[in-house]
Amino acid sequence: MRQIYWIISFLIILSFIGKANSQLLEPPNSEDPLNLSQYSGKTVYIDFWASWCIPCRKSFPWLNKIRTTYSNEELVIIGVNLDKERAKAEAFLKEYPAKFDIFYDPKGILAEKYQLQGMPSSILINPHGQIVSAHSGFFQSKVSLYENEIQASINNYREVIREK
Amino acid sequence: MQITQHRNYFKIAFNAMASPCEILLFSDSHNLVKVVAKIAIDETKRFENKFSRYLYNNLCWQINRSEGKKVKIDLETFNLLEYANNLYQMSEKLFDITAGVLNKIWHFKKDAHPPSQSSIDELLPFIGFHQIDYAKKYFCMPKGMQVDFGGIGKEYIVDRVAQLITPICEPEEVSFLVNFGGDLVAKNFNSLHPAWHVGVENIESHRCSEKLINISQGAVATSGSTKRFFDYQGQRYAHILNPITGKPVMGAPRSVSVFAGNCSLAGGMSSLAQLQGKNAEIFLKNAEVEYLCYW
Amino acid sequence: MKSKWIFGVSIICITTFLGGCSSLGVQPWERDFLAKPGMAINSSPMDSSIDDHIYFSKEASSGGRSFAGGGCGCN
Amino acid sequence: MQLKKNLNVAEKLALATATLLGATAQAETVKDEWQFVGSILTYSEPDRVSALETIFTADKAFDDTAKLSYKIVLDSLTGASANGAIAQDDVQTFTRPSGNGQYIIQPQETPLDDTFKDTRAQFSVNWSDRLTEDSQYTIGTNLSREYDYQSIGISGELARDFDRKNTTLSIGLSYANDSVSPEGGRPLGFSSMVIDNGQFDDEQDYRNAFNATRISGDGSIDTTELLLGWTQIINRRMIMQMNYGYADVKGYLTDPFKVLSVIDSSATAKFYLYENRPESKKQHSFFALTKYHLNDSIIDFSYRYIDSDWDIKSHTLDLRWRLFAGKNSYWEPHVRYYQQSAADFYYPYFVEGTILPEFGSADYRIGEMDTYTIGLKYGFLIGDNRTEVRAEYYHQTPKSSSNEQVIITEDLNLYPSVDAFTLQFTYYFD
Repeated sequence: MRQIYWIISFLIILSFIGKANSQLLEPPNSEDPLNLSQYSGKTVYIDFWASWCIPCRKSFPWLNKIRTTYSNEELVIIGVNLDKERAKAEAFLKEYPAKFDIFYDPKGILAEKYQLQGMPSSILINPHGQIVSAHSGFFQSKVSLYENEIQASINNYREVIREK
Repeated sequence: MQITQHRNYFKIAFNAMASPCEILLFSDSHNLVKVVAKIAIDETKRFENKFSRYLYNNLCWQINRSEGKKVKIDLETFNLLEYANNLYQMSEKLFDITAGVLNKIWHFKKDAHPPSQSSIDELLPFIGFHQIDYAKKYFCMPKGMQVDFGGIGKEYIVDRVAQLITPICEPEEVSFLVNFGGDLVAKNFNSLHPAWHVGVENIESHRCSEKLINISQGAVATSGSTKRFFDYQGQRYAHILNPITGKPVMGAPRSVSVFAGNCSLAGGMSSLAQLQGKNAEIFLKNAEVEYLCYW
Repeated sequence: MKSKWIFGVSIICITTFLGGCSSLGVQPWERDFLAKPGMAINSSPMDSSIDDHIYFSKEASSGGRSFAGGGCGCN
Repeated sequence: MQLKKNLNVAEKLALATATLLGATAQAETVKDEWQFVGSILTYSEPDRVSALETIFTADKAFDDTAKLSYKIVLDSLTGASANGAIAQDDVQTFTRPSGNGQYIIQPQETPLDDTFKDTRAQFSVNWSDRLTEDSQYTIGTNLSREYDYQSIGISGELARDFDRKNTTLSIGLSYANDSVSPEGGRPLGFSSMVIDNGQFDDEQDYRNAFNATRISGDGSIDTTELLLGWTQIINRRMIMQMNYGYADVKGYLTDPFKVLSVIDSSATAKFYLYENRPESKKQHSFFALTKYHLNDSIIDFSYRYIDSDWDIKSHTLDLRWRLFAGKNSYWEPHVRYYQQSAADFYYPYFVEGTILPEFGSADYRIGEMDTYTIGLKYGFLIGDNRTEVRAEYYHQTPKSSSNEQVIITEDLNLYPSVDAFTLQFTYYFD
């Protein structure tokens, strides 16, 4: 009985701390540092990464593959780097070269704006500029989901244009 | 790359995929034409860099030098292989992207002559799409074999380019024609636009003539031996090779042009028809496709 | 009586945390230091298992450690 | 027939081209990844035990989130270990635990049982996977076997992340069953050691007397443990963990190889009793760890408090400081201090004629003691593979016990200190 009391009080106190913290995020920033409006008509895939993030190493080859599967007109890939020191990001890129554009966000302004929940994170924006999906983490088992979402965004746009 | 303005259309011309490539646009906006040109050239070069047999260390190079080892492939390659496999099955093994090794011994130029049967027999074991083991993530084929995406690649890229520029042209009602060395796709987005006049090349006793066709919507692809052939002992040996015998398909039409909804379909049908030899026209009639056939 | 002692210690620690809790934690993209292998809670599991075995055979109390957590926070 | 087939060609091909041009992406199969760590260690206490231990672990990752871990431990132990009796001015003779033969201890020497020779093989498998987006489980089983001891156990753990993984709470349960089957059987608690000083008629007579001090069957120990953990990220450079653990151990907890000297008022050992421990032990533990990342180093500091109903309280302080020397190597000095109080049934000896307590043991390891460890580890790369070399020195100082009933004036070194050296080499590879 004494033990049970122990466990309960322990968990209650701890979960309270968890809650208190989740309100730390500042309200989203409405600026557009990536100038996304220039990509109207294209699907934009934003990948947030950092040199210290191990799953990011797995996502890069896949991003490169996706880059060569679609044309620049269909799909724009932007890798947003969140390293505080640019040199670390550059060292990473030497080892894991990127075939897509890299945007450096050392202060995490974009990370804050999109309220990332994990690393890496991705955001898919359709040709009309709407966020159609967001993923936290990179999972090999979900690659087909990521690819289907990109393909769907591209296909939907083709059809919309055709119907007009 | 060259952009020229004509009376009521723009013409973009460049060279890629070993062919003169052109895109004609009914447009009065030079800016739109420039955007289209960039898209088309980027995409064509991307594809060429990835699949050309003549480039060092690209995907095709890796595949052809894999010597029996597994090579990692991507989705686009897998889809092209699936498509090639479809053609292989439908043609009962006559359409085969591994047949390219025969070009080592068959040289289709004037005054050439057929290679010996023994040299053909030596190569036959290295032909046959069924020997390829591939899946979504890998490709593996026996040492000594080669694949050539050239037989499907040009039509595919014509379709891709048309697909990519449609979202730009369609809202502006800019009808266009994408023509890469005779494989073409036309799209009409304004009923007032006239059809494009396209000349289909034909050779009659060393004299060049063109038959003009009108096209405003759809695709045309031509396959034939109008240039690549030789005569030997009264026989015409044309460059359509039968991968089962290792010899040219005899009695095939000099050229077959097929009209279809997309260029890959047109190209596939004309290639399959050529492989039927003298039955080409029967094949096309039975398939109920629109075609032009020169013997 | 004994457990009161433990309870006291944990209460002190917990209240210490609660006092400063407004600034506890980091954003997912701020884990550059935390992601290092050396910052893992048990960064040398091989060493700890060996040590546990040695001290288990030489001393009267053992255990209390183990469990993972923290680290890169990736995936 | 032919006609129909050809008719289909264009249609079939149209379908194939539609697939080609409107290609939908397909799933990629995941490649599996293995990671291995091998470690070899020598342990030696001068004049006492020496051990050689090898550990090999193999981890295989599946689908990014799941992991299967195997661990194999092989160790061989030889040498002598204190049997609990006190040193004497005269030669002492002890019967070996198996009953087969004797060993002789010289005057003024701490009685060591030199029959220790054991090989242990341990195998464990753990499987962990993500349960939901922010929770994870681990289940595992553990098997250990040596000549006279075997153990089988299962464990499970559930961890849940809160607040963008800044807080992790976990709960773990484990159960193990051990069985003790010493050669020659288990001694009856507080029975007197039978020593053949020529008083037996024959071997059978001795055996009968010896067997009378034995209880039948194997000893069995059931251990149930609960562990609650809280891991908290404090800031970009600091992480903390706190654990509470409860262990309930039941069964044969006596050490079948340990005895107590029964001495007279002149401190002369008259005979020896096999020790006798309670059949149950309950232990609470509290563990707190903090790691702090300085600019070029990481400090790892932990404190552990353990309290049990045997009255053994212990405090452990452990400090490791990993100093990075360049990109791929580091030095890691290590200091550990450990202090424990004695079990309430710890007696360095019994006095002849006094009433025996319910339980008693002279095993110095449950007596009061201070210990410290100093060590140094160097981590570097061999090729692309992480490698570590570690050397540690361990010193144990047992303290005098309040259960001493006779003041021993002679310098018999009742509480000898123990030194141990370890050298370890660890290699990480894929």
